[in-house]
Amino acid sequence: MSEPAPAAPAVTDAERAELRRHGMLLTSIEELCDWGRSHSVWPLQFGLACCAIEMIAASMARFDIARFGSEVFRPSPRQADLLIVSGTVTKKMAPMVVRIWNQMPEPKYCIAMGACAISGGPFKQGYNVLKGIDRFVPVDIYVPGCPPRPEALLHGLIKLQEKIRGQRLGTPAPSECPVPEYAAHDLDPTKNPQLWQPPVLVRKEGA
Amino acid sequence: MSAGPTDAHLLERAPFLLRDWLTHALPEPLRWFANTLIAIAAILAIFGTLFALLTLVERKVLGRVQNRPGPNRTGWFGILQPVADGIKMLTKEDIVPRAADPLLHFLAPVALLGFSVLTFAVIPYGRDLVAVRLDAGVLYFFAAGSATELSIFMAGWSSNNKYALVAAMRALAQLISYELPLLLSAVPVVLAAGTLSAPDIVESQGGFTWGFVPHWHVFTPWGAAAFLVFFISALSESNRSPFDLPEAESELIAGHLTEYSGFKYALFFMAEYFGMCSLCGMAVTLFLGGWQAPLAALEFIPSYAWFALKLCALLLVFIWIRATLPRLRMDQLTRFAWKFLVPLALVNLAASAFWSLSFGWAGPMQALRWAIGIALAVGPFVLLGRRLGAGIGPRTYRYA
Amino acid sequence: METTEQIRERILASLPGAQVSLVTNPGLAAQHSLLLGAAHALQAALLLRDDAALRLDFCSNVTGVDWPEREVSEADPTAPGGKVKRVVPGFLEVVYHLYSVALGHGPLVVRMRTANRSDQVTLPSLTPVWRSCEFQEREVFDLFGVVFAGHPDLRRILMWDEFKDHPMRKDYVEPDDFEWEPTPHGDVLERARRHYPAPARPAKEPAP
Amino acid sequence: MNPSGLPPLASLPGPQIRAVHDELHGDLLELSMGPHHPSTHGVFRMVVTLDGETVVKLKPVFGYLHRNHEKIAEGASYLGSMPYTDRLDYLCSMTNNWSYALAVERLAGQAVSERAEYVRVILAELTRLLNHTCLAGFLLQDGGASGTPLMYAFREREKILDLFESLSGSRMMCNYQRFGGCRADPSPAWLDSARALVDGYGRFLDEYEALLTGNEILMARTQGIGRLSPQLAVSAGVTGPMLRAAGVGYDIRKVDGYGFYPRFTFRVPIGADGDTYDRYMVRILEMRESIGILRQALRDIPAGPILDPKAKQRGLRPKAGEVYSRIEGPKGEIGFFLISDGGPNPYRYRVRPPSLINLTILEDMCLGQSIADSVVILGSVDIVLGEVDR
Amino acid sequence: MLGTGLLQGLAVTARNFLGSFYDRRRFVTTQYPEQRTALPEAYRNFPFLVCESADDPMGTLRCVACQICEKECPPQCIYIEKSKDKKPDANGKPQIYPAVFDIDTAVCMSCQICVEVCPFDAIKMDQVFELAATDRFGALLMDRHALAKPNSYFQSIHPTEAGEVDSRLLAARLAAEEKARTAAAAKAAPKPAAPKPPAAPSAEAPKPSPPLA
Repeated sequence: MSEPAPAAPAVTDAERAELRRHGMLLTSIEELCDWGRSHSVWPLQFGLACCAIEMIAASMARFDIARFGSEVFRPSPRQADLLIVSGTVTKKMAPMVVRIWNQMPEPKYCIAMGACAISGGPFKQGYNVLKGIDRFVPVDIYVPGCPPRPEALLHGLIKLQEKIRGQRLGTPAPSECPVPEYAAHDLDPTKNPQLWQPPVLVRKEGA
Repeated sequence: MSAGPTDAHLLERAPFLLRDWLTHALPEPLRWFANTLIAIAAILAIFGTLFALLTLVERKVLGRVQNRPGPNRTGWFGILQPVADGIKMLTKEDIVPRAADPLLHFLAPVALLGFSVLTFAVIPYGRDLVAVRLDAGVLYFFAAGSATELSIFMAGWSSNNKYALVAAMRALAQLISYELPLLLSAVPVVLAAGTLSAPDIVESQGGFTWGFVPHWHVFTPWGAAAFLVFFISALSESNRSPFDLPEAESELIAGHLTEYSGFKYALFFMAEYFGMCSLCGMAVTLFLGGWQAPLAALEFIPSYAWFALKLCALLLVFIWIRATLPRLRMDQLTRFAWKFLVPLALVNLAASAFWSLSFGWAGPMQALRWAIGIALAVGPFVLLGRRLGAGIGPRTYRYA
Repeated sequence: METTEQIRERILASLPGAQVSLVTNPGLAAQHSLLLGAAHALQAALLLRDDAALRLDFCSNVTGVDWPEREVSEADPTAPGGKVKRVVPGFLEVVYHLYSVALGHGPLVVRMRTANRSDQVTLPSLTPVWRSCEFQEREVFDLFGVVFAGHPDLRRILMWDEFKDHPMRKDYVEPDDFEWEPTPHGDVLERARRHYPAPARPAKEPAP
Repeated sequence: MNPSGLPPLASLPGPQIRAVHDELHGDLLELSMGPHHPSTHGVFRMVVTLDGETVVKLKPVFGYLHRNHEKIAEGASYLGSMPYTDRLDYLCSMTNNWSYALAVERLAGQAVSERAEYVRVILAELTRLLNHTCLAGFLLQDGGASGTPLMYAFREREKILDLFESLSGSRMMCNYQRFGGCRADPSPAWLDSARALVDGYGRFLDEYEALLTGNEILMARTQGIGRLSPQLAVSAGVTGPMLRAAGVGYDIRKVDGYGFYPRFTFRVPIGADGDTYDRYMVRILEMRESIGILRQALRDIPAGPILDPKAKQRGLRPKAGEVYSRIEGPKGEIGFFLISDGGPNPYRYRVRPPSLINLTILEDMCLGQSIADSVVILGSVDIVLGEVDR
Repeated sequence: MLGTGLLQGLAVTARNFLGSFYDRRRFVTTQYPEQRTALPEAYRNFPFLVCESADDPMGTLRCVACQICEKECPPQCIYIEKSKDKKPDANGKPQIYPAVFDIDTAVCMSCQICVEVCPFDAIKMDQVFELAATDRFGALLMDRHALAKPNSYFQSIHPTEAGEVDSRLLAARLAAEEKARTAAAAKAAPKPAAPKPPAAPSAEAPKPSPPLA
């Protein structure tokens, strides 16, 4: 995802902060939009595995994700803003996850919750396990843990809100990701090369 | 539109004074037009705000019932949460599925909202505070209200989604089943008041027995039963739990809303809340004395405040019920309507007729009148309830 | 419950000619098992279920085991002290654990073996006897490749239908979906080398 | 001895004949519910064929969470598989741990200390409370309640998880049992807080039942829905509360008497109708029995070592052989089948997943019911996909 | 009568609604991030490496790169490379040290098995869980610099366990010193077969003896 360099804003952040200090509220459509979006992140009601239970726990009384305005777990992807990939994505499941992602309307965000969603986690050795959802779907926030505590998910959500607040309007995002297909031995393709470039491979030969 | 009560005190007259102040500069023929526009704008503004607040209050009350605070960090105590939701909805991508019927897909939320708003026209919000004083206001209300379910069908059909289609079917079945008890439960009130005009029905509920029991219809045996039927049917008409079958998320994802995103979805949401508000408003009008104060001593509080208070109380009960009850099944829903509510409403018609006929009974006959009235209301409830609940009940268990 | 040996006798008494042999379990649990020949397996299973003294009406667990071809060296019968190497042909095995709910005993372990691991992998399905085998036999079919004759709905259950391999077999080769792994242990390095034939650049040096 | 009171199995029941639809009724609607669906409890998928709203065919599709637990375990050490068992039925890691530890102990001939046996019983029964409470919440969620029962369930679950966390270090993935005992010794303070929790749990159950059990809507939604006959239940290998709700009093805690369960007095509730309501009620009654077991265990727990320091954990190489060992998990019989070839990792490692096998008769229970009921029936089966697909 | 069960349920929710305003048991929310529940001492999230001093974490790591944890780690998320040279540890004894010690917290399953198998008390479980990041490789793949935390930190999060570890290490050190003294004494008094002075623990074959001797 290469973002075009945002045009220099008419009022710099420093100037804005200065004005605020003097009791003057200067806002822009952009700021208002980002504010609204960041406080109304509706997750998709979509549980995959163990982490889904902690995701549910995060929406329950002890942790109460509702305080952030995010308790509206929408069952239909059309009304959701946030895809929390909460658990192991198997190869059998991966096309569905990508399809769900494609069905969500822009602007949409993705949190990879837990080790499995980030990298395949403890199950990464498995033949049917996708080694990280970021091979197919752009991920905004990674929340590590196995499973992450509900607080860790809330922390991830706060981070996401911060990220949304820093976004510029009109940033083009890849809205549709190609859906992989089932093949005889593996998914085809095994990754979305536009999203996923493996980092430089190994540190030392012959370890 | 009347000129407003002239004998009442200032607060009571405040809405009219405000209106007249706004339009007094206009020439006479335009003034009527402007007055109407102002009424429409006021209703939209007030109920729009109420909708926004209601979403927040619902989330907060649900939270409190569930031992948690609910939204509380967007603005002071989360007061700006609906604003944030609105901004987000407005700026969200609008998706129309390729296989959908784009025109109907667009029209459904618009029509739904339109019909919901129409119902606001005839509800008396205060003394002489009614947008359109229709002679057949109650009839108009039910006609406009029942059109909303057709929009749900439109939405379900045009989405070209299986879940939405099933939801559309359910919406139709629900419409047919519950329109009837809703109407039938309103008929006794019309009988008693002798008018179809909503403001006149409220007027007819003025006055007090022994100085403290208001003459609201709900305080009569038939009125209580009719109120119950009306209230349950209203829950169903506004697709609220436990009758929210068209968007039963545990089986039909989001039902007719499955393919709606962005602001169209928000429109549906808004229309649903508008429908809820207008039905509660009608319940208040028909049974709870409308804008009448519950005590003569409290009549100094302006009438519209009483209406608002009663409306909010009813809405809270709606939310409370939603927080508690699971959902009925489709066949149970229709069975409940046809085998319980409709007979109850019909018997209740007789009960109210008896009540009207026995109007002149006095002294010991008054006690008899009450006894017969209560028997006519409670008896069918118990008997029908027993038939409805046949075969289900608590069980005892044995141990190996 | 009767001993496994007694149960074997009981089956043989009712089904003369049936192939039933005893497989002893050398482990501490000593759960010995009966090896049923495919020809009479269904009748034997029915007998186990319906026999008044056994009534093994509850098939708890069905699973497959892959025994690939292996080489064993054993004492040479011709030359004392010498060893000969012999190739034991591989086979697939299905193991059933039976209990009796009615009588509260169990488990009885029943096994069936295929002739080889490639083309003769058909065994009779015991789903008609115990409904609980339905999904578990499908799973054995999916992951091990045992074909159950008489199964009402033999499809892949865990992997997708287009999948060709039987991943629980010992010789299953995982697809080369290696792209990057954070912890380049020896075998991971090996996979990396296979995946990226070009010489991998020496990567991130340890930070100072 | 006939604990079940079952009629003898005379004929061959076999799989039921699937309903055939009459073409006069018009088109059938095929609906694919899942793998992303609000009430399939994860990534389970049902391909449902509907006549109106009546289910005429239902095919479950699995494997969307097949994460190769067995294959991974066959390449891992015996100890290394223990944390993976947490992730099977991720609501009940303690009982999974126990079942696996028991299997390895039987394979390796490892004795367990007395205190550890008590701790295991305590944790298993706490897990049962947790699981059944959550199940009732999820069931009502499937029935359309807007979260409130589930919230109350999770409120209590958090209290149990606090206990688990302060003992094992993790809320869900406890990884607590070891071969020959348990990893950490519960302190007296821990036992006191467990006692306090158990004392308060009965009161919570009373409130919970006031909200749910007498509710007419719940009764109407569940009574007579999804009936399961005892014959079919036994034949289909259904275990746990589902089997007992069908009227078969088969509880492995009683039948096998593993652990120290014979030392405790408790009763096994059984249902009469085998419908969804019975499945719900049996679990509620089981919770009350669990409270009794917990009271006894917390009263009698002896002092002593929790883990034999000589018990081998790392580099365990059991003698060649095989074992199948099972316990009564909250969802049913959770068993482990291990074959050792004397090496450091099991030659064959198999989990008997109660959730998967209990689903065998899902179609039988759902046929002829409405689509809304099939969701509730699925909820009453109590599945966790981590275990169904492994 | 029809509806009594419903009314009972409504009463329960009403009680909870009202209770949430005054009863702490009916208002259980911990308002993270401002409020936090105290984590229990046993809580574990990801491993960290114990070093003796916060000033020189790399020089005082307890880890001697024996690679047991790397082998035992069930999800294989630890990667260790031994150093070619030896560095003096906290006691000045030359030891092999980990030239590379990486833990991929995006893979780690928090199972604590590395802690259990470590014979040197060098790796322990941390309690930091606020690790959400936008960058998977930059933030979640931790190297030894990010992993090293001083013993004082360990004492602050797991006081009981740290106390046990410290007393054990101290006892071992005293025993080793005692042994060294007797060995030195034995060396001073010439004998036909003098015992060899204790050698530095070889890093190839890790001994269960404590490393700080």
